[in-house]
Amino acid sequence: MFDNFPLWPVRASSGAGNVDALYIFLLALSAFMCLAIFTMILVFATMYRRRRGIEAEQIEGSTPLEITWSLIPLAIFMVIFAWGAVIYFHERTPPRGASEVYVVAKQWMWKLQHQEGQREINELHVPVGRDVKLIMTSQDAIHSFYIPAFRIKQDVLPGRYTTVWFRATRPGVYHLFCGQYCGTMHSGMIGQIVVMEPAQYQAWLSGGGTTGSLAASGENIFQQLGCPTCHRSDTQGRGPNLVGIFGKPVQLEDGRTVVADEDYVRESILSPSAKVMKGFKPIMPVFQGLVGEEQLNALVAYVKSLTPSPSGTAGGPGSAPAGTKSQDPKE
Amino acid sequence: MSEHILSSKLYYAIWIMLLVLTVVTALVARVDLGPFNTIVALVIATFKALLVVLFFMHVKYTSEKLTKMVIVAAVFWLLLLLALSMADYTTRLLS
Amino acid sequence: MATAAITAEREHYLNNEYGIRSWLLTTDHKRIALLYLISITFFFFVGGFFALLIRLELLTPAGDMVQADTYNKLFTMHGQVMIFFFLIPSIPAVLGNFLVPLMIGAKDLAFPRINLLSWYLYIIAGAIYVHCILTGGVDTGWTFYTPFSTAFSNTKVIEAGIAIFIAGFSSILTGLNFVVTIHRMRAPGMTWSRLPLFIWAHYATSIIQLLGTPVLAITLLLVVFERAFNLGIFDPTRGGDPLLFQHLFWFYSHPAVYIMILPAMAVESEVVACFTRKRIFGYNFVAMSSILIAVFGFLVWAHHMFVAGISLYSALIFSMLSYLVAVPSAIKVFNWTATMYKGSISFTTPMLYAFGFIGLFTMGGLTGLFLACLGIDVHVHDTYFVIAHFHYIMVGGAVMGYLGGMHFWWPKISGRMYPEGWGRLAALLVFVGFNLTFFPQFILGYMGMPRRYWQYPPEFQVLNVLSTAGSTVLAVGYLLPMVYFLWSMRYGKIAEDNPWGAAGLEWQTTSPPPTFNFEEPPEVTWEAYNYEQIPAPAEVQVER
Amino acid sequence: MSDSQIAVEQHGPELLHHFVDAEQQRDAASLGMWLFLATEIMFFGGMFCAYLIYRYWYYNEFAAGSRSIDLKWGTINTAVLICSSLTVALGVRAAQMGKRKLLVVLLLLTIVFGLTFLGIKGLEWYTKFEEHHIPGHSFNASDLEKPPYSNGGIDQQHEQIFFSLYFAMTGLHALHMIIGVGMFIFLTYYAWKGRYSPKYYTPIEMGGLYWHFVDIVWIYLFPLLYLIDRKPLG
Repeated sequence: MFDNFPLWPVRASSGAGNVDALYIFLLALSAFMCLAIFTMILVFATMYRRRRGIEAEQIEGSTPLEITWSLIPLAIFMVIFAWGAVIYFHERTPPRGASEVYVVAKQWMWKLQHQEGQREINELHVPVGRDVKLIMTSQDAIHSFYIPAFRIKQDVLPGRYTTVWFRATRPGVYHLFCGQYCGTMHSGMIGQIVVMEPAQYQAWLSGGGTTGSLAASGENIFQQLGCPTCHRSDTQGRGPNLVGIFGKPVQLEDGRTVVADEDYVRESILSPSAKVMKGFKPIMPVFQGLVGEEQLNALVAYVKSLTPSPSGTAGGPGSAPAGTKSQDPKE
Repeated sequence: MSEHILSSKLYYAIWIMLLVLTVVTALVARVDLGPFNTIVALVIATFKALLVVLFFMHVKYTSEKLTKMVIVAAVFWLLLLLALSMADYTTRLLS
Repeated sequence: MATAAITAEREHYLNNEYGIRSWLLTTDHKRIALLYLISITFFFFVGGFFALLIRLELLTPAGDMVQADTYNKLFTMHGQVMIFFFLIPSIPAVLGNFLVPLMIGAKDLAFPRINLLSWYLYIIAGAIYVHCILTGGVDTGWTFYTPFSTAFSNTKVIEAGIAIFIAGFSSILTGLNFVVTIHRMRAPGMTWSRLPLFIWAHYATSIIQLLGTPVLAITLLLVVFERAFNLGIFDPTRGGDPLLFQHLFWFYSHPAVYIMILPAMAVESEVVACFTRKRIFGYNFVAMSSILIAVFGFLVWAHHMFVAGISLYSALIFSMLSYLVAVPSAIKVFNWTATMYKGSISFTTPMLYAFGFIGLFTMGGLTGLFLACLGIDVHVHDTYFVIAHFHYIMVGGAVMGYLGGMHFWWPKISGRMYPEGWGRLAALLVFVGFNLTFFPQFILGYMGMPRRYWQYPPEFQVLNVLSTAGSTVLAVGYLLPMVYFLWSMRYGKIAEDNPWGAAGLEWQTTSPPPTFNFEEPPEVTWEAYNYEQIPAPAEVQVER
Repeated sequence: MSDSQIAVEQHGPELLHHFVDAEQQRDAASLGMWLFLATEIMFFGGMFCAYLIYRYWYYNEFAAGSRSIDLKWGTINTAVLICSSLTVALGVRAAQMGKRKLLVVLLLLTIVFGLTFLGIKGLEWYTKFEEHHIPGHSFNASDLEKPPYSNGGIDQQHEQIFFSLYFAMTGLHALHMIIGVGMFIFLTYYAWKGRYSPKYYTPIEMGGLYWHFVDIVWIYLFPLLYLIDRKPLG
C-alpha cells in the first residue's frame, strides 16, 4: 500500500515488513495519545478559561488515578519492548547457510568481496530470495552499513568483525548509506544495492572476470606468507592443524575456552600471542600491519573453507576444497 | 556545635591497623590463592577504606544521615557504571 | 502611579551598586544569574547561526554552499555550543540561580563565591571554545566518537575537549551549590513537602550534574591524553575498544538530556499552576517523578548503541530499562493536563509556551518510544528521525520551557513587564516555526536520510526545503523576545511585586528583589501552590 | 526570627552574611565537600571502568605489567600516605582543641609526607621511563616476564593499554596529591596566623576530608595496579 507513496521508504527485504508493522503500530499509538492529550488540553482550556467570579477548584490529586496512568503505559511499553526485541533478535541472528560477503569500510568507500571471488566497490549485487550475511570490518574510523529499503543498519568497527544479514525480496536498486559519521566525505560514502532475479544474478556472476573464489585467494596468501610450514595437515606441525577448526571451541592454555569464530581467527593472525591454543607455544610472528583487511578476509574465508574431507582423513591445507560454490577453486 | 573530639589513641590504633593491613595485603598477594587473590586484596582495600571513612573522616560519629547517603549514592552509581558496562562486555561472546 | 514612583526609588539588587566591578566580582546569585543570561544568550545565537547555515546548505541535495569539511564543523559546533554552552546551563544557571534561593526563602546560595567561580569557569571554557571556533573549529560531531576523534580528525579536538571539560566543572559546581542550598538553606517552615516543584526538579537535575558530569570529564580527558600523549585506551589498532568510549560518553550524555529537560519541567509546573490558579494535580507524584527520571536516566545509556556492536543481551536489558524512564515522564504530562481540569485558565505568554511545551514534549517523548524499541531503532538510528526526536525534546521542550520561564519571571528579574501582545506573537511563531522545521525530519528519518550528511539523494529535497523554511520562522520567533526584552528594560510597564497573582516565596518580595532577597526573613506556614488564598490579579486578561 | 538576629549580631568575621548561624555554615560546607567527593568518585570511576574491562580482556598482560612495577616502593608509598592521613586526622583534632602550634606542625608533616609520596612516585615513573614502558612510539615491553600459567606471550599492544591506564590513574591521583599539598600550604599559613579556633576550623576539616579521599583512592589503586598477580613464578 505504501509502495508508491513518496513519503514512505521502499520495502525490499524479508525483515522490512516486520519493522514497518511495528512502526505503524507505534504511529497509531502515538497519534492516539497525542490526540487524547491535545483534545483534553483544548477542552479544558475552553471550558475552564478564566471568568470573573469563578474560582478554580482545588483538587489534591488521586493516587488510584496516578497508579492507573503509570501501570497502563508501563504494560503497553513492555509489549512494545517485547515486539521490538523479537524483531531485533531476528535481525541479529543470521540463518545457517547464508552466503557470505565480506565488507571492508574505509574513508570513504565500501569494498565488498563475494565468496565466489567477485569484488565490488560501493555496489553490492545480490539475488532475490537468498540469505546474505555480511561480515564487516573497517580500516579506519567507525562506519555504519545502512540499507533503508531493508531496514537494516550495523556499525562497522575497526579491529573486529560485526555482522548483519538480509534476504532481499524485490529486484531493484536501493541506497547504501554510511550511517555513522566518519569524516569529510561521510555523505559521499554511499553506494547501491542491486537486487536481481536469480537468473540475472548468475549471469552477472559469470560475467565478471574473477580470479577464483575468495577462499582460493586466501589460500594463495596462506602459501605466500609461509603459513603451511607450521600449520600442517597432520599433528606434527608447530602450529595447530587448521582443518575443521572453524566454529569449534578451542581450549586455551590458561583454561579458557573460546569459539574459533571470525574474530578469533582474525585476532590469532594479527596478535597470535593473545589466545594461544593449548599445547602450542607462542612462536607465531605477529602479522599486524603485514596483511591488509581484504587479505585478512580472504584468509578467514580460507580457514573457514577447511572442512575435513568426508573420508575421515583430514585434508591438508593444500588439498582443501576451497570454493563452496560452482566456481572452480583454481584458476 | 563543636563535634565530638576523638582521643588520639583511637587515631593511632587505626593508623597501626592500616599499616598492618597494607603489609598483610602485600604478603597475601605472594601466596597463590587462585581467583581469591583478587577478592582478598579488594576486601582488605575496602576494609581499609572503611576505617579511613568511619574514623579519620568521622562518619561513624556524625549524626548527619545525609553524609552516609551521599557516600552510599556515589558508590551505588559507580557500581551501576561498572555493572551495566560489564553487562555488555561479558555477554559479547554469547551472541 | 504612586507605587511605581516608590519602586523606582527603592534600592534593589540591580541599583544598589554600579560599575563593571560590581558585576564581575558580585557574589549575589541574582546578578550571577544575569551574567549567565548574557553569556548563554551569546552562545545561543552563535549556535543558532550555525544551525541556519546547516539548514541553508541542506536546501539543495548537492553540497554547494560550503565545503564538506566546513559543513562537518558546522554541525559539530552547533551541537557542542547548543548543548554544553547553552542548554545545560540555560535554565539551571539563569532561572535556577535566580530563583532557587528566592523560592526557599534564603538570602543566597550556600556558596556564593563558588557560584561566581562556576560562571568564570564557564567563561573560560567559552573563551577557549570561541578561540577553537575562530582558529579552525572541530569536526568530530558533538559526540567525539573514537577513533575518529583520536586518530583521524585533523581539527582542534584537544581544545574543544578541554573547553567542554572546564564547562563540565562549571556545571558540577552549579549542581553542588543547588543541592547544598536546598538541603541547608530553607527558610523556617519550608519543609520538603512544601517545596515548589521547581525546586524538586532542580534538585533532580543537580543529582545528574553531580554524578554524571565527572564521567564525561574523565572521558574527554582520556581522549585529550590519547591525542596528546599517545595513550591507546580507545584505539582499536592497539587493542583498545572504541565502544568503551561510547559507554562512558553516553553514561553522561544520556542523563544530560534530563539535565536539559528537567528544569524545563520545573518551569512548566510553576507556570501551569499559576495560570490555572490551582495546586498541581498529584504534587507528590510530580515531585517523585523528577527524582525517578534522574535515577532511571542513568540506566538507559546504551540505547544510543543498539547498532554499535554491543552484545545482544545488553541491548535487550537497556531497551527494557529505557521504557522505565518513560513512565515518570508520562506521569508529568498527565498531571499537568489534569491540573487544567476545573482550573481558571488564562492565556498569557508563559502559558502559551507551557501549552507548546506539553504538546512538543509529548511528541518528543512518544517518538522516544520508537527509538528505545530495538526493532525500530536499527532502522532510524543516526537518521533524521533521531534529529527530529531530540530537537522536540531539547528545543521543543527545553527551549520552550526556558522562554516560558523567562517571560514568567521577567517582571521579577527586571522589574518591568514585557509587551504581552509581542510575547504571544513570538510564542506562536516559535511553535509554528518549530513544527515546520522539525516535523518533516521525522518523515525524512524514516525514509532513511542519515544525519550529518552534507549532500543527499534528491528525493529528500522537498522535506528539507520545508524544514529550512521553518527554521527561518523559528529564527524570527527567537529574535523577537531578545528585542522586546531589551526594549522593556527601559520602556516596559513597571512590574508589581506579584503581577500574575502567583504563589511562591519569590513573588512575596519586591520586584526586583533586594540584595538579600527579603526585607524580613520569611517563615513559611502554608503549603505550596496555595492559590485559594491568593487573589487573582485584575490586570491579567479575563477573557481570551 | 530573634534567634537569627542575635546570631547575626554575635557572629565572628568568618560567618558569611547569608547564613543564619555558624552551624548552618559548617553543615553546608561539610555537605558541599562530601558531594564534591562523590563527583570525584565518579571521576575516577570512569577510569576504574576502563581498567575493569581491559583487565577482563587482557589479564595476562595486566598481570605481567603489574609484576613489573616495584612492589616495595608501592607498599612504602601506601604506608607514607597512611601516615599523612594520620597527621591530617590529628591535625583536625588539634584544631578542634585549639592547639595552634601542634596544628601547624601536623600540617607541615602532612606536606612532607605528601611530597615524599610524590617523590617516590616520580622515582617509579622515572624507572618506567628508563625501561621504555611509557606508552608511545618507544614503548617496548619485551622484557616483561610472561605469566607462568599461560603459554601465551605478552602482546605488546595490550601491555601498552595496561601502562596507559597505569599512568593515567597514578597521574591523576598524583595531580590530586599536588592540589592537596598546595591547599595544605595555604592552610598551614593561615593556621600559623591563628585564623582557626575550636569554633571555626571548617577549612582544616574540609581539607582533611579531601586528603583522606585521595588516600582512599590510593588504597584501591595499590592492589589494583601493584597486586594483580604476585604469585611466585613457577
